[in-house]
Amino acid sequence: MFKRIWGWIQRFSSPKHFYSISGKMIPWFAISAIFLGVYGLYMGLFVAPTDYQQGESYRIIFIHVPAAWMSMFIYVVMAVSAGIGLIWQIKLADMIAAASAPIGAWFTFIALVTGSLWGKPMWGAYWVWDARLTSELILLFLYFGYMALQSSIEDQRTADKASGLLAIVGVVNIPIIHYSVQWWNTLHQGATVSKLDKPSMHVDMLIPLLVMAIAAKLFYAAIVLVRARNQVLYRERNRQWVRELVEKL
Amino acid sequence: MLKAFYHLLARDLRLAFRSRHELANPLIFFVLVVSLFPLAVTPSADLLMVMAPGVIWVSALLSVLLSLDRLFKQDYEDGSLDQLMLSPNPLVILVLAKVFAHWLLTGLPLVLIAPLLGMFMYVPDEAISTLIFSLLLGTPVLSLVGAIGVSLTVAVNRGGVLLSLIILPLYIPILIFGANAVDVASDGMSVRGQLLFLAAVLALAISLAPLATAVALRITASR
Amino acid sequence: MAMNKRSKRKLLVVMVLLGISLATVLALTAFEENLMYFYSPTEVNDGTAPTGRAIRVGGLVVEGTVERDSDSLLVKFDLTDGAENISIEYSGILPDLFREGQGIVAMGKLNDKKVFVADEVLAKHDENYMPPEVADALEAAEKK
Amino acid sequence: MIDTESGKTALMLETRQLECVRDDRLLFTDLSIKLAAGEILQIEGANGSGKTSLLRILCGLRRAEEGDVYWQGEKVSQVREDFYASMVYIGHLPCIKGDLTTLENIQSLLDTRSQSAPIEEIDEALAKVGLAGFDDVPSKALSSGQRRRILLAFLFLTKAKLWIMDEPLTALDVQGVELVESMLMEHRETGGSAVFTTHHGMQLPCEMSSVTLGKGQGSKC
Repeated sequence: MFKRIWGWIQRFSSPKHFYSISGKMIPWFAISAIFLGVYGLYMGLFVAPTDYQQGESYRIIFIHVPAAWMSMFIYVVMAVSAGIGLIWQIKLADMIAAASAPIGAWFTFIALVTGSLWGKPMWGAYWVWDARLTSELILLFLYFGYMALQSSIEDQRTADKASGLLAIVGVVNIPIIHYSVQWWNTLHQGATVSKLDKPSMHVDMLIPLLVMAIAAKLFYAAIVLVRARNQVLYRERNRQWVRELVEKL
Repeated sequence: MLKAFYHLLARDLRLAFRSRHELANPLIFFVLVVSLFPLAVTPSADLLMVMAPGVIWVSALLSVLLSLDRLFKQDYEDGSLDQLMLSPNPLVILVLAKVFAHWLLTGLPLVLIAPLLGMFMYVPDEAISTLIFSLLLGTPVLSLVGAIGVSLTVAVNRGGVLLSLIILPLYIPILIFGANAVDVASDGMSVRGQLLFLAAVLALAISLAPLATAVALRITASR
Repeated sequence: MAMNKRSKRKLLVVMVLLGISLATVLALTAFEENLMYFYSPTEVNDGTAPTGRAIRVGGLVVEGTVERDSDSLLVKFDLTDGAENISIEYSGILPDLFREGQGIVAMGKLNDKKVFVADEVLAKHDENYMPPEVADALEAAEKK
Repeated sequence: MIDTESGKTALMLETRQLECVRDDRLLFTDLSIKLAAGEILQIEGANGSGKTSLLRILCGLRRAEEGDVYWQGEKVSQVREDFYASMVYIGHLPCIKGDLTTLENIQSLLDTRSQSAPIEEIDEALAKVGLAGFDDVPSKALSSGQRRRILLAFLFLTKAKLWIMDEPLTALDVQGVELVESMLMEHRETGGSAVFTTHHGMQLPCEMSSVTLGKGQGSKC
């Protein structure tokens, strides 16, 4: 039984099989991401009611919050697949991890930029050492560290394993960092009561937010598959099946 | 196992004392950086007192970071690291020995000289003991976590900047709690919480960082 | 070499687990400490709370003590934990949920006259949903 | 497979379908080697054909892309501790600390293996490799050939059954080469086995198996 599952996993994770399967999946993810994204943005920017305190400027949360969620989600995905790659020697997992990092970094960057744009009307300054913004900034540094290590080791397998270990160490550290920053922040200026801390959010605002969050996840799925496919082609460029594929073009 | 720990520790200490001039470098760096601040900002006691915990802690952090190279670089370059990995003893124990030696040679001197720098920066007398304790609990973590980073980057040419890039974000909790403990102690308040937290991180780092370092070394050796 | 490979590995695993549990115990003890510098009015009056340092106090707003300055945003009110009262001064816009009898947490500093000068006031929904720190403070005061 | 009676034909090291890839390049695949007690194996091949990688895989420093290495019939990863106690690897790096004396270098190398040797024995070994009287000289004062000789003394003192050596003749003079050859012969006589690489072409007055790596294929001659 176990052997059969293991065999199945290995077959699915073989680069060739992944290449053909993912090629069929990408359009679905991409189309639904675009559809949901447009719908969510329209609902969020034009239909959702104006906030009673922050007026129109709160609408940035429809981008900021999904981006912030994604930044953490992708880091965890990265660490988990790096762990799978490290323990079970599945190359595909390493490729997914490597393909995820820049996407995660971009989401983190977007969360930071929109967060500080939101900060201007809310706090009167673009940058405030708010606990969330600070955590995001450190998360961005963690992504940079991963990518720097990945690109500075020549041998691809070694690079995957080394940066994978770093991602895992980072994931152990994230709760500690998060707690430290939060605690440091409450000590210095008091927790900022942001809209989302309250359990209730008006349903007309909540739905577009959730739609945007799902759209972001689908977008990530599409992009990570595209990037991982590129990795597969590049890394397997000396294999027979890739050569045949190229000749067909 | 204990024997292997002791032998490696003794070897590293002996090696360090054979090249004593290098031994003092991190310490001098630490003192130098701290004394740059009064020159750069202003030597007014009020301002320095506010900045002192942060300045001393950041300098300690950078000083440890610069000395991390010493941990595995030489052993990597002359092949001794391969021999360590082919030892019948658990690599984790050997890593612990090397990290402990590193701390004795860099962290401990920083702890010992810190009171002097505290005086330079007008840290109130009642906070000096907190400064020592926080460094005593925090600097071993810097060595332990740093070891992971060095073992990942030891094979990379010019890995110095890369090392800081991957290690500094992981140092942030220690910096926050260490500096804050000194800050709070200057106001004459209890810092039990901060010190306990630093001790917790130390316990966690001692248990997990050598494991991660051992894995990292195996990855690096697989060249 | 007295130990074989398996017992060595077991010993290492046990040590790691011990280390992690020690870390957990230490961290939990640390959280019990007053890391947030949160004090109750009783602690303010008996001198446990320091002056001139950013701290937090929590309790209920005493009925009928809220005075609003007519030409500025200055508000004065008393805070109680059921046993002792302290006075609080705050200059700024109070949260919508701020009412008399309401549970609040205030950030700020104690001045020399034992008046708490708040930089920020956070209100909680009602007494039944107090933040745990307020509830603990109230409970501790009742026991005295 | 394992003939325990004579000991001489007992299988020591074995690889099954080994494959090695470095920097996206396939160095060798389907490489199966068998090494019995008292057997000496020479790995041949051009620069970059994967000789060093193969040795590092054999001693467990590097992971093979495919296949496994077996020590006395069991996977090395299962019996790591036994394997490391009976194997010694000498890479092309010196492993010598310039700040330590010859004696200290040997002792710290032995310590790493959880071994120790009485001073007389170490002196004897040093005499054997032509370093008598150098025991308290800091190694940085020695020539690179002399440093290689420290390693040879260490090799001798480990009493390991299996020697894995990467270019053992590097930096050695004619006498040094002869020394290595005589050490190998002696080692073989006592039932030890060895794997080594060299492009100097060593001539041992005994049977020697060899494996040639190259063109992406390893083939046993």
